[in-house]
Amino acid sequence: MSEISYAQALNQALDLAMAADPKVFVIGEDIGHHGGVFGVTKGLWEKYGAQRIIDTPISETGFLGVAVGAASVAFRPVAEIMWVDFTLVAMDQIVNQAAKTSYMSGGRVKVPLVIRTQEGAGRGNGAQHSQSLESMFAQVPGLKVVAPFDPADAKGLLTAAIEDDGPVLFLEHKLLYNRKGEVPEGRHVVPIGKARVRREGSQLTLIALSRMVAYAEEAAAELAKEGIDAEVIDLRSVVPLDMATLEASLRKTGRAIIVHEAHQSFGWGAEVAARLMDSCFYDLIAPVQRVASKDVPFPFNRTLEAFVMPSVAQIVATGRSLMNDY
Amino acid sequence: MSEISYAQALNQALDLAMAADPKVFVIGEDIGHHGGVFGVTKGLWEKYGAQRIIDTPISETGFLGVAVGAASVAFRPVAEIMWVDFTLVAMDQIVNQAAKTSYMSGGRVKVPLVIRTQEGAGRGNGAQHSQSLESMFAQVPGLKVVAPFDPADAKGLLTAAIEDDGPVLFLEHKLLYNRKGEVPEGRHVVPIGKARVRREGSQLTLIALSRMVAYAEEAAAELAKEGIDAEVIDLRSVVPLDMATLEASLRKTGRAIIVHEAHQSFGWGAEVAARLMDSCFYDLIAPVQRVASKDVPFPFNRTLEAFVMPSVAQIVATGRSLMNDY
Amino acid sequence: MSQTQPDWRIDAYRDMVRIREFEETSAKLYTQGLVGGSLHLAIGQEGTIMGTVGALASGDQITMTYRGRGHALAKGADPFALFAEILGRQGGTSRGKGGPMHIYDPEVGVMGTNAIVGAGIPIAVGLALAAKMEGASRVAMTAFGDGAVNQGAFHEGLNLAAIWDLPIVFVCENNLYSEMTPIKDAVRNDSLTERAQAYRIRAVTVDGNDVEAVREVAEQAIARARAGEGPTFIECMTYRYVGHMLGDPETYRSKEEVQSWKERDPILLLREKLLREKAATKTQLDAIEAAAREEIAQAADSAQKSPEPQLEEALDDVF
Amino acid sequence: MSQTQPDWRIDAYRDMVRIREFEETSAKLYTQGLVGGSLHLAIGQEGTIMGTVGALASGDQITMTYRGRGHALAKGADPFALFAEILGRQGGTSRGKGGPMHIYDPEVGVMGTNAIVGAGIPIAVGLALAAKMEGASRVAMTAFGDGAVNQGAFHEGLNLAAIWDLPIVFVCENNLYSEMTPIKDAVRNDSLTERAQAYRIRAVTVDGNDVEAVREVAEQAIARARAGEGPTFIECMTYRYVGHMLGDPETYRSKEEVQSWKERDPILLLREKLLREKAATKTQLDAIEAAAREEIAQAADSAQKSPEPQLEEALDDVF
Ligand SMILES: Cc1ncc(C[n+]2csc(CCOP(=O)(O)OP(=O)(O)O)c2C)c(N)n1
Ligand SMILES: Cc1ncc(C[n+]2csc(CCOP(=O)(O)OP(=O)(O)O)c2C)c(N)n1
Ligand SMILES: [Mg+2]
Ligand SMILES: [Mg+2]
Repeated sequence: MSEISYAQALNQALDLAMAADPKVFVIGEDIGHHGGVFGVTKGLWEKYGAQRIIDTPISETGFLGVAVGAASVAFRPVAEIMWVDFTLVAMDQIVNQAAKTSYMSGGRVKVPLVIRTQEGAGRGNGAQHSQSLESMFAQVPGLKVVAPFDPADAKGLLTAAIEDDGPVLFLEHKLLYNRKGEVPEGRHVVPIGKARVRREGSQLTLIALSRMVAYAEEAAAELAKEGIDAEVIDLRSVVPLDMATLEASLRKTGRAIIVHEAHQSFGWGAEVAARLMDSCFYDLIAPVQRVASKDVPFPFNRTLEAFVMPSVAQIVATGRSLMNDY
Repeated sequence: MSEISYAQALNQALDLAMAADPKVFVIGEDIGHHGGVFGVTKGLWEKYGAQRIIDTPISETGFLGVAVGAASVAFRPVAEIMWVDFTLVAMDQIVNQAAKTSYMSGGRVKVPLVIRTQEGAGRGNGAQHSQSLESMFAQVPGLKVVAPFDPADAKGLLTAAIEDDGPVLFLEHKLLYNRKGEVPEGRHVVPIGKARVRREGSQLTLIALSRMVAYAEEAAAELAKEGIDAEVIDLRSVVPLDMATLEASLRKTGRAIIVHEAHQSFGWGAEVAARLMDSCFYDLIAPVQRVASKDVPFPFNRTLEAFVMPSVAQIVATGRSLMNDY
Repeated sequence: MSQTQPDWRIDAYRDMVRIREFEETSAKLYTQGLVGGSLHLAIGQEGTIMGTVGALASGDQITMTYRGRGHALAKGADPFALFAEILGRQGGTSRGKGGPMHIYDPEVGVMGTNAIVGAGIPIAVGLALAAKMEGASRVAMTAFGDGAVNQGAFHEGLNLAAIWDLPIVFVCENNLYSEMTPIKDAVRNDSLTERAQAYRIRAVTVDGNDVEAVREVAEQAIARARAGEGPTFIECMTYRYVGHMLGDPETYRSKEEVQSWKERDPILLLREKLLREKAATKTQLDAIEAAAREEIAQAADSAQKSPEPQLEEALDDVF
Repeated sequence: MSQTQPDWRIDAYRDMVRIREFEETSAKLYTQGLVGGSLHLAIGQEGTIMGTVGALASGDQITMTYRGRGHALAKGADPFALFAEILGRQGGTSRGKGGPMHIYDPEVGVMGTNAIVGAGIPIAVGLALAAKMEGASRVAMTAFGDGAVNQGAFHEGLNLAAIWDLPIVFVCENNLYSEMTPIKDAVRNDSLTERAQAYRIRAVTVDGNDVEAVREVAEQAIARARAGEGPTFIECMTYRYVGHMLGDPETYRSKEEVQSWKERDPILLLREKLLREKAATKTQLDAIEAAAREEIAQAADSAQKSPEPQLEEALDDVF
């Protein structure tokens, strides 16, 4: 174990995977000499060369297609889309190609591809650089979707994603890259599709993803001061959804709040809520609540942006009302 | 009123809108001389000429961008994307441009654009030509999303969409084009964001969209034979969601099944279920159920395809179980 | 001119006949309602297919379009498995789950037809990158229509192949129409080679119905790719006799135009040439045709008798 | 050579200075933490901006990139509203909701900067189509970088403009880098005009730091567009002195390279020429500079003092 940043943890995962398997390569914009705009690929170009750390022109459809092709003949490309907002210029290669090839070929062609990108608001980047699109990808059969919060999970999930035989959307968060944490040295795998209980509690379950886990933890600490005992679960993977862990918690607490940065309406929180209603109908003391971004594009002005995003105060207020009103 | 097909109803809406407003034009592939691969634009090229019925090369990003540009200077383009599956090559223009321009410009540039396309499975078209993607678009603030089932609504909603000052995703269904119905002559407007109760019932609410409304109606007829009195609601618009109509029904029935062709997980049914749980928590006799496509790409084989899609039998069985098990 | 031997032409003749038979039989099955969705036939384009795909080695790999069962046959796919696929049977190339627009047969290098115009192009560039990274001598080829050159994926794919000097051959099957749109409405170019030259990719136009001419340029392109000399773009001028898909009313072109192309039918042209040059006798060619017909008929027959997949199979192969 | 009069050069000089001042002041505000997100400056590229956008009439319309506040100024936007926007204030061009990457000012023809590379190109083609459909004489212009030419939207947009003969000018600001990637790693071309010629679009390369040279080709292109003679592509060779965005460590280029471009600074070049040709005196130009500085400083100051939007404003303008 050593204390390193989220970005360094990702870098370690890439480095170890590349050292272990010559079929792993990284492809994207400004990832080589420059080391990636968020520094995740730093030093890899020097170590593995331009043949395996491949800088591309601004051609997301082109290089994702290239990655799909190489993956279909047993390479394990890790493609970096600089901002998740740019996946929208390459959705066909993600949704119609990468995600469907295994099925359309009757399982004869696998696409072990990782698409790394970063999402999230909170930096004043405006409407085209602040989205959280995990709910869009989650709808697509054939894609796995993960979004780590803590550095150890970042390393472990990226390793699992690279070793997975199908396409994985790997969503980092622009405001987590500098977050530090204890990270196991050497190869470290965290299985895709497993949520993690970060704080145990008996009265209220907070389910969060990516940077919102920090908000949930803060809210839990606040609620504790008011005598409300909240459990905090880091979902980690949106697909597959670890319903067993969520249900176990709900059976205990009877109340849940889902927290995500994706827009509230039609976001993944709705799916979790609908499933929990179904499986824990008689356990629910109150309707499952969601605290998520308001249904508007992200405004540039920082005050407005914060107003549109979920807040710790909102989680706390929602938790309080779940305890008092039901 | 006259009995015409869904395709003819759409054609009338386009024709009347073009006759009434010189700013309306239609743009897409094979829509001119050929009249569109599903025949919706038939006769319009002859009537309005190649200047207003604009055939394009296979360049969805290009011509949607063109439509956004023209819309931003007060034209009212109706862009046809031949199959909804192809929106994926042009998602940036839909999600980052059309949907966000009004907001990003502080309301100074409006984009009165209609994107017409068709979705749905059931014709053996395979994984890349059978998707229902309305839940993806529903997540995007700034887009309205409608999907008419009956011919009169097709005409009325398309008219409303063209007259709307923002971008509207208008989703037709490939297996509804030949469906006939009574359609008002002359200008006919159905407001966006209003569901329609097609059959009143007291015990169970069936909420469906597009072609699945027919399935819900068949299921309701079946259930009636078993003495179960189901209400059938055609949602018509996914965004904005007409929760008032749905809630009124739920308060009465206490039970609901949502039926959609989009994949079940992370589909719009989850949003409806989550909202109903929240607003009708104490009215719910049973958890809101979903009957939707299984979470796999659409297989080509027709038997498998039918197995993956929702079925009348499934709706009936789910209804029965809601009545008996809760 | 060509250094190729007569024997390959006999083989090409056989395969062109096989492809035509396959397509015509498919049309019959479709008309009988046995094939779901839409069916896009390559009848008339066999010279282009055999001239290009026929010039590849068995380890080489291809991607192509919804109009691509012929390419798969040319690359060595089993006609039974292809028929089984378009009939949605368990023995199909994709176990009946892909259908006519989604043909994969990785063992013979068929890495996918594609129902999204242009999408197979960057994927093939990825196959070529993989070959180069492995230091393998194999080559990638991707076939697409004249309409595909207007799609972003074409543009991005060609530029990447160019800057990375990849072992790939781009085959543009210019049949003068994209669906119902004539090429003159879609591009300003006299020749689509202009589009490839924009990336500094070597480009040539060839009579796509003259299989020998196509084969010659394809062999050069493949040899160069194999030698590490980068990509080539080949525009093959050809024509489809049938509509864009079965059921197309074909109001966008005249019967005379179709007829004039049929007079330059690639199979006919090769047959006449083989006879004229005495490279084969009429008896020989007739025997080849009969055998091809027989093979295809039997494959279609067996496929029709073969089992459908089990329902549970709908749920596997997702990831 | 040029038939233009000295007066426009004086105006251009003034506007180039205004743009530079605006950008440098923006950098200061950003460094003070007053601007959110990232900031991409056009310092060094003023010759290209004024040569192209400066040649437009007031009714003409433009789209451009995240590096586009200078273009907006050149088109007539108010520096106060631009500062207010990058500071997120209510008086901003988008009421503080757009930010530096999303500048719209429809009254002066600024139809949007764009944070997605290439996306503004087909949108501008749509502006041109609208002009043509209205029978209006206005022209569209779209400015983008050398990196944008590799994006699908570029390709699709240019082809549509070509086949429809639209009144548009494509301005490629070739500053030799896309973010940290040198152009030689992104394309094989010696000149990006090759890319435009692929669609049969008239194309020319010009010294982007020589505002007179740029203006001359831009005027011709605009005149042709206005006369219904279709699109033109102009490649302007220029350079940004600052990193891709503020904070860019700039390890991809040498100090010498930057210095060599500064010696050909567009403002300096024009100043020297005006003095050499005695089209203006040093006193005149100094006065212009002082006035520009004063104007920009005041605009920035007022903007900083102006109010933020109300919270509820976050919820309007969605549709
Ligand atoms: C992105 C996309 N847009 C539109 C279509 C619908 N479509 C299918 S085939 C076709 C025409 C293709 O023409 P071309 O590339 O010339 O190939 P051909 O069919 O002539 O072989 C079109 C428009 C599609 N499949 N994908
Ligand atoms: C589709 C897309 N991909 C990547 C980016 C990230 N990005 C922003 S600017 C830029 C470089 C653009 O270079 P160029 O077109 O030369 O314009 P310049 O910045 O030099 O003016 C990149 C890669 C983006 N904004 N959009
Ligand atoms: Mg064609
Ligand atoms: Mg540049």
